[in-house]
Amino acid sequence: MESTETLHETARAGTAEAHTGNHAHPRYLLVWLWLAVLTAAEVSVVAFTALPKSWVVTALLIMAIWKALLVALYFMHLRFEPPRVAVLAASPLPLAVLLVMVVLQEYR
Amino acid sequence: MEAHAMPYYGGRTPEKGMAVYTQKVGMWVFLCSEVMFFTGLIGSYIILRFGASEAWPQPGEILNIPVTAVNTFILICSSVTMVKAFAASEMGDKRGTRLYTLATAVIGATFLGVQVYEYHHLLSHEFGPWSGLYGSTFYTMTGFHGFHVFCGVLCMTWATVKAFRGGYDGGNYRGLEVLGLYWHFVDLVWIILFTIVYLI
Amino acid sequence: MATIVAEPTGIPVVEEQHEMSFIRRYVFSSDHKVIGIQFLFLSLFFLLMGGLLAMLMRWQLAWPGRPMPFGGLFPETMAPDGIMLPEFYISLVTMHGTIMVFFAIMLLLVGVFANYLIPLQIGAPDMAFPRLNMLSFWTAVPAGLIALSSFVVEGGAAGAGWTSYAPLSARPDLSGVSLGQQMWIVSLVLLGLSSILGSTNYITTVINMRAPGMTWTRMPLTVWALFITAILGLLAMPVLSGALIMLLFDQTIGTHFFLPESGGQPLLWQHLFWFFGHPEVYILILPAMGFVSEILASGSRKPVFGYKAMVGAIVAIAFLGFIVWGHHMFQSGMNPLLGTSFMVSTLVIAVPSAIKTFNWMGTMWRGNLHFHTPMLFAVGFVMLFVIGGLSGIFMASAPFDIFIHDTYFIVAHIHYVLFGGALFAIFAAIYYWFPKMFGRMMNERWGKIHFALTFIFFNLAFFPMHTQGLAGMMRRLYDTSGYTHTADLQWTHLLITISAFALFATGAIFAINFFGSMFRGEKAPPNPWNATSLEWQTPSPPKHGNWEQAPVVYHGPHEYSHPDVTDKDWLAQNERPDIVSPAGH
Amino acid sequence: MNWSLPENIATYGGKIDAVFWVITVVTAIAFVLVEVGIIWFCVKYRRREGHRAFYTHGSKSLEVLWTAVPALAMVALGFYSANVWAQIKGRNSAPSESLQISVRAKQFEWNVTYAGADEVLGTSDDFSTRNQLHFPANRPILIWLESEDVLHSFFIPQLRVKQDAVPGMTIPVWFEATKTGDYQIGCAELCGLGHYRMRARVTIHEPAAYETWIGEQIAARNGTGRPTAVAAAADFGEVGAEAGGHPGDAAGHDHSAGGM
Repeated sequence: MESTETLHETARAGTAEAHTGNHAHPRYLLVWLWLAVLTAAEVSVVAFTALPKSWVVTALLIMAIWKALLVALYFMHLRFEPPRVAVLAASPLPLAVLLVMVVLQEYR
Repeated sequence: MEAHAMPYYGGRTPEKGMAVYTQKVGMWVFLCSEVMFFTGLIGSYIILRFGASEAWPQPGEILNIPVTAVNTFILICSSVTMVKAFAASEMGDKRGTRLYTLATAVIGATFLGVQVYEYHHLLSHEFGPWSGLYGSTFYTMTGFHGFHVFCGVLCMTWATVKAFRGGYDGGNYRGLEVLGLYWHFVDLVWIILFTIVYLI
Repeated sequence: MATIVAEPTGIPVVEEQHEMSFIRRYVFSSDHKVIGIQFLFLSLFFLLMGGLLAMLMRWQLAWPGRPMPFGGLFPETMAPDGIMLPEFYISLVTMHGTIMVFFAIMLLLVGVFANYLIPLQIGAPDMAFPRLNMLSFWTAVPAGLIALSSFVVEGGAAGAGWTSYAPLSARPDLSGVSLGQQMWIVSLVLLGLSSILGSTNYITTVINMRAPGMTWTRMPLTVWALFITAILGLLAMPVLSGALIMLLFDQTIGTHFFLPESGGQPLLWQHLFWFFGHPEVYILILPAMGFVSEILASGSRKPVFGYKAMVGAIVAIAFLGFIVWGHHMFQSGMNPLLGTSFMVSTLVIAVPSAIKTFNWMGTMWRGNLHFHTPMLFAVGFVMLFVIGGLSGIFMASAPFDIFIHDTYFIVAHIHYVLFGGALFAIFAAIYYWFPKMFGRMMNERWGKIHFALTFIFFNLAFFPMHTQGLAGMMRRLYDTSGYTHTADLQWTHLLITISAFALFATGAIFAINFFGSMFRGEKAPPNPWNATSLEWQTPSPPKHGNWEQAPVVYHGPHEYSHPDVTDKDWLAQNERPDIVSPAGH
Repeated sequence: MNWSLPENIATYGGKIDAVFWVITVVTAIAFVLVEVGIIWFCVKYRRREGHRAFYTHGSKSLEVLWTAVPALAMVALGFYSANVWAQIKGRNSAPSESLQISVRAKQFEWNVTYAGADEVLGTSDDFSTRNQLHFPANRPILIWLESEDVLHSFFIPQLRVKQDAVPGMTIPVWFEATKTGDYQIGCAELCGLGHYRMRARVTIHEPAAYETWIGEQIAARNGTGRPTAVAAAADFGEVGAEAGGHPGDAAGHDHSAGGM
């Protein structure tokens, strides 16, 4: 079994990028700091501001997407992958949005 | 059969595949499926909430936001240690690999611990999955996220043992990178869940 | 299979075979070919089970209230004195659908042939993740066993239809089934897991494991179909899993997702189910289309007519498959405006289906048609799929669907697509790839008899259901005789039941041929059909690791009767790099 | 013996049946084209020794043709159907002067509530019947469809009407009958073990006869104090006549319905 694996390994090596050090590691601690600050900002928007609900929701959604993007782009290093990986990663999102938006039409 | 001098796949040009190694492609494909799984759960939450006839509880009315905010921070920290473990392995830093892998497993388990505490607290205050749509959706979504973290912690425990045995030394970083993709994905889902379940 | 004996080839692929125990080689094997054959036995078993359930239903419909033959074997809770109870009938309806859709057709199309064919046809030594593949099979086995064993638990098997519409499926107090319904849910969650693992594997394999020269436009249509099917499964199955879990929680821990009493939405179940369910329908037909395209080309000795249009049609059907789910819900109380948009997107699907049908005809046009058994079944597929496809247009039109929704017209349609379509293609594929799998040919004469009888009895059994449906006969009725408007149609039930019994009996011819040929069949050459794709350029059956040397691909997938090849009428994908094939890029 | 759709007694039934016939013609053309073509090819191009197949990878113009023609046909059919759909099931398609009746389905019976003399639902003169629906011909009827427990589906084949009843929703269903007579409501959505016997009698009266029937019901209700529902039940089905009934459904298997 292992030998088949090894064989695949060589196969993969052939297809893989030039390997180690294909991208400089970004400053993960900076990303971490951003995530922490955004989380704090989210909680503060809910706890300490008296903005209208719709504004709060919009702000929260923007910050959530921002955080999600930080994780996807840096921690999951989509920024440093070939674009087709990002396409693969994003491919189910239109379906997800479609499902929710269509079913929400039931309430119209 | 053609007797060709070509080794397996050796002559392949990258543009025919994903141009990344197979385990990573596999994990991304699997994560696509996970996106749809959480779409089912989160989507149902959004739909049920829009159609709810009774008023939805205000943020903080039932759930404890400060505790969960801290827990969110804990999970974010575990993502950083995860990515640090991968970076350490890739750069050949043996000590860093072991330390960060262990830290990720421990911090992940801490997150689960806080969640168990939260469940216990809520259940003792008569807020369970039977408590209307709010309870139904809350427990199902956070429960299945917790289940994913649990699976991740199991994998990380296994990875920690492997790391301490030198399994990720010598530039053998792929296992950690692929596991990391899963781990960060679960973190990403929590970021969404925290916002829409606890804050909105 | 029995000949996977390692010869010293100098390639590490087969090195460890000597030490592999029987269990590692045949039971917990990670070889995609063994797993494919394991799936074949498993799914044929479930095909038999699903068929048996159908026979019981047909008995009741033809002779309502008459004791069944061997009826005494059933316990009091199913059929006292051999007379079927309504609750048992509904369990039969439910489990016939569930087993056929999930455990027979889907496993036959995807479990068997995706596993067996993808690595062979793209020139890979195995799947990308062989052990994950094994896990996928060994998740499907308990899933099926749980589904079957639910018949014997208290309350019987699930009784809310294969669609398990809430709230009936979520309320044991109303359906009378609690444990059976939960086992149904658990079974499908497990099968979904198996399917997701499998799909991940197939997709990754096709993306990253193709042999040198195997570009996207040189992939056989079977691989294309299975690849797109895997994408459908990957993205649709998890939605079902999520919905199933919510349904399970509604039953067991008191949540309210689909129960209206506390604000739950019964229609949400239908949306989630059909968001999965319609892609699922295409999971059940796209691979069949792939097999048929390939077998028609091989049988007609011609390249597939309009290869790129065929690929485009597969992709289009898959894409559209995700945006048409609402056509199952026209009469469900869904917003009628949604009905309009779903109707338009549904009708558009007729276009890629028409492209495929006409291209199949184009493939046969001016060919040199060899009517071996696989070819007969493939032609039969096209003839019957056309009927199933055209009858689909009736229910795609929302206003006429008002009348035929939930009537036997729907039953006729689904059987023309899933039996006349998918199962005919499966038979074609089994006859076609059997020599590769087992190294022996299936008997041709019995194959042709099997085809002729299946074709005749299939049409006799299912065509009259169109008439029943147009007369307004509702489906899933234990006894249809209480309705005045269809009271004079009882004889059609009789005709259908007798034909269905004959159809089921015809299966015995196949079974005997299948198992007999496995041991006694004529030895198969590596390429009995003179076919072009890579799996035929390796011994029958192929060795562990498939290739001694990596195949290098120079031609398109279906290069038959190429004018530059004069000594034979086919050009294998990996031979004669000196010849340029126009479509092969 | 009916080989096609049952008798149509609905004002909009003709439109639905027209859709059926249009689709039948379109699909019949495609059906004959394909099946005859395949059989012809099978005979004409069957294997002959020494013969070689014509080598081609397709034809652009042919493929464009058989993409465009079905596409046009389907778009046309889509617009045509959408128009009929909106007239029958559109949100505001029910005529405003409709007679309103409430139908509440439950396992395994149809409970009908009539508005009484004032023709307004929800007032004190409302009365209910079980498993029987009465309404006048030549007047639009608007049914408010509800369900108590699980999904059911309200189906009257001759009226070309079918609509699921969903617990938690009140769904409007309208139709107008063109003639009087006795028909049946069937349940078309699997609703449990008694699904097959969830039927009700439909009686379509002349408008005047309907008024009389309403009057009788109100009188019966006020005069004798005998609840109409019970009267109705005795009238139809409820007496578990067991003429050759099946085991397991001794309760309420209405064979009287079969004899109508």
